[in-house]
Amino acid sequence: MLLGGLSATALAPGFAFGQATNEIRIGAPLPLTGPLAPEGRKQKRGYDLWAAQVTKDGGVDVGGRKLPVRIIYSDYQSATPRGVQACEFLVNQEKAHFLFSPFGSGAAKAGSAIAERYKIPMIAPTASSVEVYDQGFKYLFGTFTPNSTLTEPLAKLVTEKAPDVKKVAIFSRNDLLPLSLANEMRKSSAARNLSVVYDEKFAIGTLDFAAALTQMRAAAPDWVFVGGYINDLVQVRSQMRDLGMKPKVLTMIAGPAYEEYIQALKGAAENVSSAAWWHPSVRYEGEDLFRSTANYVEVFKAAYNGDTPDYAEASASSAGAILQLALKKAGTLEGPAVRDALASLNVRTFWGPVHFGATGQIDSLTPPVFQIQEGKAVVLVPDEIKRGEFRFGIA
Amino acid sequence: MSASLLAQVLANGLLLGGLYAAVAAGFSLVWGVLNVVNMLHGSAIVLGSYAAWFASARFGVNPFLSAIVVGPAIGLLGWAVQRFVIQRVITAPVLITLVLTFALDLILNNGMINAFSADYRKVPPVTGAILTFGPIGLPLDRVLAAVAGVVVTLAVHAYLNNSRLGRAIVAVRMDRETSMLMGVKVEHIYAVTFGLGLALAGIAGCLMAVVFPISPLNSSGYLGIAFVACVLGGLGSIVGAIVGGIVLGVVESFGAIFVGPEYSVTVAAVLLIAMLLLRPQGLLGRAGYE
Amino acid sequence: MKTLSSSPWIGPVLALAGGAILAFGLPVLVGDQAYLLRLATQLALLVTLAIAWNLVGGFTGYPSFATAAFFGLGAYAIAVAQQAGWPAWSGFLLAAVLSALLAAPFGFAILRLRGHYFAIASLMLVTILKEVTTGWSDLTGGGMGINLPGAGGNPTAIATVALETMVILAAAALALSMIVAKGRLGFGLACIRMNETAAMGAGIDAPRLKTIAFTLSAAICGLAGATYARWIGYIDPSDVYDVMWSVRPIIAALIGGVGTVFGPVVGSIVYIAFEELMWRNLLTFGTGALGVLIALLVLLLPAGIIPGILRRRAS
Amino acid sequence: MSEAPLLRLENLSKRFGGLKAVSDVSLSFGEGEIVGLIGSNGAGKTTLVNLVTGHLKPTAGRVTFAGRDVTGAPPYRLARLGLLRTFQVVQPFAQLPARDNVAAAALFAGAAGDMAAARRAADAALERLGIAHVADRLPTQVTLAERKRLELAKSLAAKPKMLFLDEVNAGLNSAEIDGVLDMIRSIAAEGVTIVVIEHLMKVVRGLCTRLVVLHQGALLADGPTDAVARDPKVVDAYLGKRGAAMLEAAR
Repeated sequence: MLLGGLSATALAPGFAFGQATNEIRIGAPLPLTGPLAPEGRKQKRGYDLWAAQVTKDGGVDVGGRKLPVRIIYSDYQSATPRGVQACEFLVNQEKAHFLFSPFGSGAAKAGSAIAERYKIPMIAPTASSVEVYDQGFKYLFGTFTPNSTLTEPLAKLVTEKAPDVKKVAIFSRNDLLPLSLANEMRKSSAARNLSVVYDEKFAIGTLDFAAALTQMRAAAPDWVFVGGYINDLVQVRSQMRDLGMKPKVLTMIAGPAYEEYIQALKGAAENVSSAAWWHPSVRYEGEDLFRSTANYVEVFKAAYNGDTPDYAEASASSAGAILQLALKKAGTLEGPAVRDALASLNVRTFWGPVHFGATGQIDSLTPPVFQIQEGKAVVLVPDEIKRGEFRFGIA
Repeated sequence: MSASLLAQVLANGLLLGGLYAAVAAGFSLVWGVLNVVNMLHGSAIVLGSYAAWFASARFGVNPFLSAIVVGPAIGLLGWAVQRFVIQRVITAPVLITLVLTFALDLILNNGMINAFSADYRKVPPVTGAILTFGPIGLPLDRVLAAVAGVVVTLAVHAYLNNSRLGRAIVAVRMDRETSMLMGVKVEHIYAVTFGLGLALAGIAGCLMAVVFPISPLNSSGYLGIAFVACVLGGLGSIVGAIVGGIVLGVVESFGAIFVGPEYSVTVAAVLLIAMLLLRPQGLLGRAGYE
Repeated sequence: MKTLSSSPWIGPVLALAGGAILAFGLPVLVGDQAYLLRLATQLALLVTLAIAWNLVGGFTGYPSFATAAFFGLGAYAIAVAQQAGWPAWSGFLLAAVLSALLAAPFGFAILRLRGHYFAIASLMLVTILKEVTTGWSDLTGGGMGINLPGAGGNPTAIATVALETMVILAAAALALSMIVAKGRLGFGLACIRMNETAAMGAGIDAPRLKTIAFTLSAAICGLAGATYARWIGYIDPSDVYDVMWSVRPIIAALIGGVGTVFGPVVGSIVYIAFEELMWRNLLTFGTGALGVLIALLVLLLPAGIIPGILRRRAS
Repeated sequence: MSEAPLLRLENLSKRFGGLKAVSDVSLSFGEGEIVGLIGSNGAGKTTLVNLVTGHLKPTAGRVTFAGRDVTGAPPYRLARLGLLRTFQVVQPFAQLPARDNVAAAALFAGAAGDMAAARRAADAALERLGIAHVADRLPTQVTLAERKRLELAKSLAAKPKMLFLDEVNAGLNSAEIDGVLDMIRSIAAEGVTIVVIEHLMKVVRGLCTRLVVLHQGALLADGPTDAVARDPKVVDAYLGKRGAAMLEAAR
């Protein structure tokens, strides 16, 4: 009875079995509902854009054949276990050739075990923690550099431009990425003899920050560093303004990279500094289907009523573009061959130069540091794509 | 810890409490009269917030004004939900109505995630001004929202005590059987009360939109606030919701300072359990528990 | 109650034997269908939790939402124990004992509350444990989550062991539930559910019996959490203290029939099948569809499937 | 009154907020007595019973039962000691057949060793109260008179030393009342102390050898039925002229 009920539902879509390799099937588990829904939907836009572009180009070149792409989505409802289940479902039942990982470091890490087991190359577009790549897995590749590559250039920039910044406040959401960022920030501060005068975490789902910020204000920090997601950061920023807090430097990750952040805060977003793995104002030329960052931004805007892509959307598109380059190189859909092609990839793309290190995490990217100036994100670091000078003080 | 810091934290807490009162009032009313824990309440607040955002983005109407339309509209929805859905199981055990409203919440919340694509939205500041009293700074928007929250709640309280329909609602809350004997149509009263409860949720949603970013994910947080404020103030008591909301706001604010911001919900949860065990009738109000 | 005079041990022994056959037979049968293994493990997990919930929510009539609290506690107990180098069995023991130790005093305190008040108080325990676990990062890793040692091992072996453990746990829970239902404890709990005042008047030590049921239930949930943690290999507070761990068993029990011995089993099967179906076919409305199912169920079949069938047959 | 009363109340009081529902009541009950507890509505009768049987905790005072201090003890402990009560509104286990309703009391308060023994004890109690024929029916499927007897059977199965019967005759017709009274007498004859809380003068007069009168929460009178019924204080405060006449007539 137990088995019967199960196999009836589990085997229903098993008809995919018989299909020959006349299309490229990519499994993409995404958090389309639940707390991570905003992120999941961003990713979907990035994947869809790549798939649409491939269709326009007539398919992906694999060993001289042009194959169409099919992305099979599965909503894992923002629950990591379900994300793992979705990975297994997509490989085992939907016969996906490749996987785009679930969102974030935790879920990517959990899902990568499935990819490893079935020898399915998996590209993680949103996993930055080194622990994800330290597992000794061979089939996992990530497009984000480690979190320290965000905080270090920032700390370097701030201490160089403003040697009088001495007191740092660190405030982060009690969640994987923000905690890791706060950790890196602590290290970067210690390395430069900055004193951390306030160091607190806030619970996931916190609505009001007035009390914590009041206490932070009493510690009079020169530099306030806040780690969280866009909703947290918008609220923290507006409440800082309400409380009249004006630190010399205000850094927030990872919200200001999103257009919605600037839209929501208007003037209050001015001079907020941040760092991200990519920014639409970077300028790269590439061999991928999007050819350049500028072109990518144009294509994106045309597809999504003028919206500007952010790093999360671009990373999702880049996962597709990178896979496409590897497929061309491998000339086959066989997992191990494509895996080797990915591992030895050394190309330039709209996302930036792409080369994966020994662990599978990208090591060729320099994340830009930027600041909101006159309602626009202006890149300050690295020098090659620098568009402005650091400004101090906030509104 | 300086006096000005404590004064600021107290002021923050009071303002937060005014908003919490609005969040809790409708929930408390429904619980008290229908004996239904309305799990839909949080999502109804978010729906109100989205409506306020829409009014602001599309027509440039600020949330204080749009609340006048949004409240009754969501109230009408609530009336229909009670009349045609919940009423069918109103006499069933507690677990059944709890699970039913939970299911309705899943539907509404998932629907909102799809309809509004789950992005965070923010209504632009209405005044954006900041009032300063010595070392204490109070954002005017927040003050207005908190005051509006308390005023709306008091208005409902006055309505319940002074109108014919309101007194019928109170009568049903006190003693359902006797009211039935006296010719009150309980089914009708239930639907009106649920509608009133959701109308309050809609208005609370508009007020929250003035202060907080809008997202379907806020709904469980709002529901938690309603739970705690309602138990603190005493079940079914509108004035109790104000007292409970304000106490919760103040306790949360000081909790963030003395216990740490990552434990703000724990502080509220411990407070709630302690209240249930030690003073189930609420800080004021009659004994509510069976 | 009718079969009480016949041996009360037949049912439980059959349940355990059936569980053992399923536990070791399933991997052989569907060993190459990893996804089926996974679904079967999930089903066994839900069955276990639903049976555990039924002891309190069904037999005793107290609508508890604390399942997720003990599930999460059990998961963290074994994770922390294994990180400290304890052997697996002691991790399981710790999970059960910690859950029981927390449940006994907490249950004793809040089981004085009735109806919604009890439901809310029990729900708050989930919130509290989640935040404490998140905050106590030295021990638990906080929001960063925690890895179980050995998680990187052979996935097939892990999946097989997880299924075996989970099915045996489910069978043991079922056996326990049968013993309780037919015994003095279950009789007392039934009286409490029907009329607590009269039960006390008839000499039933209601506070003690309720606390025993709550504690037993918690220990099972703790064990389920521990098994789950070893299966998944990586846990974080928002995953294991997710309120859905409290809600899904309730829905499963409601589907099958609250307060019946086999209701949670039948309900879990229906629930998992439905959830899987919705999840596959409705990309972004899976949760909402679940809401529709629950609403329809509550409106049309409020007593659940088993009592519904029994009633139809009787009339 | 025997030198070692079965139940002794000493200065028992209960306040609800500002209201004194029971104030400073001291009473003793001996073995095998049948006592009537009377008083107007709100005199504190039910509150007093609730205090003694553990459903309420006294604000002050002491309760001793069978030589033990049981002040504030929970109902299930008192039931196991043999102190039981029936409720004004009958309180059955609605989804259990009559036999199991009674068996619960036999199992948990009457010290029946197992379920089978409890069911045997239940059948005996039902038989004794003349309702053996309802053993397999649900409490909702029997008449009010049978339900009242079912309540008595539950108490009996618990092997009581003392029974408080709260308006056990309310709603019954004259013939039914007579049957119940016979049963109460036969239970008392076995040495069980019985306290009846009653409005019906016929019952009080025909059954009780002693009357206790409460007025506004305080003890107004306590003594042999005849003497108390003629006590001018009682006549003034409770019975009124008409009541006194009825009591006389019922003689």
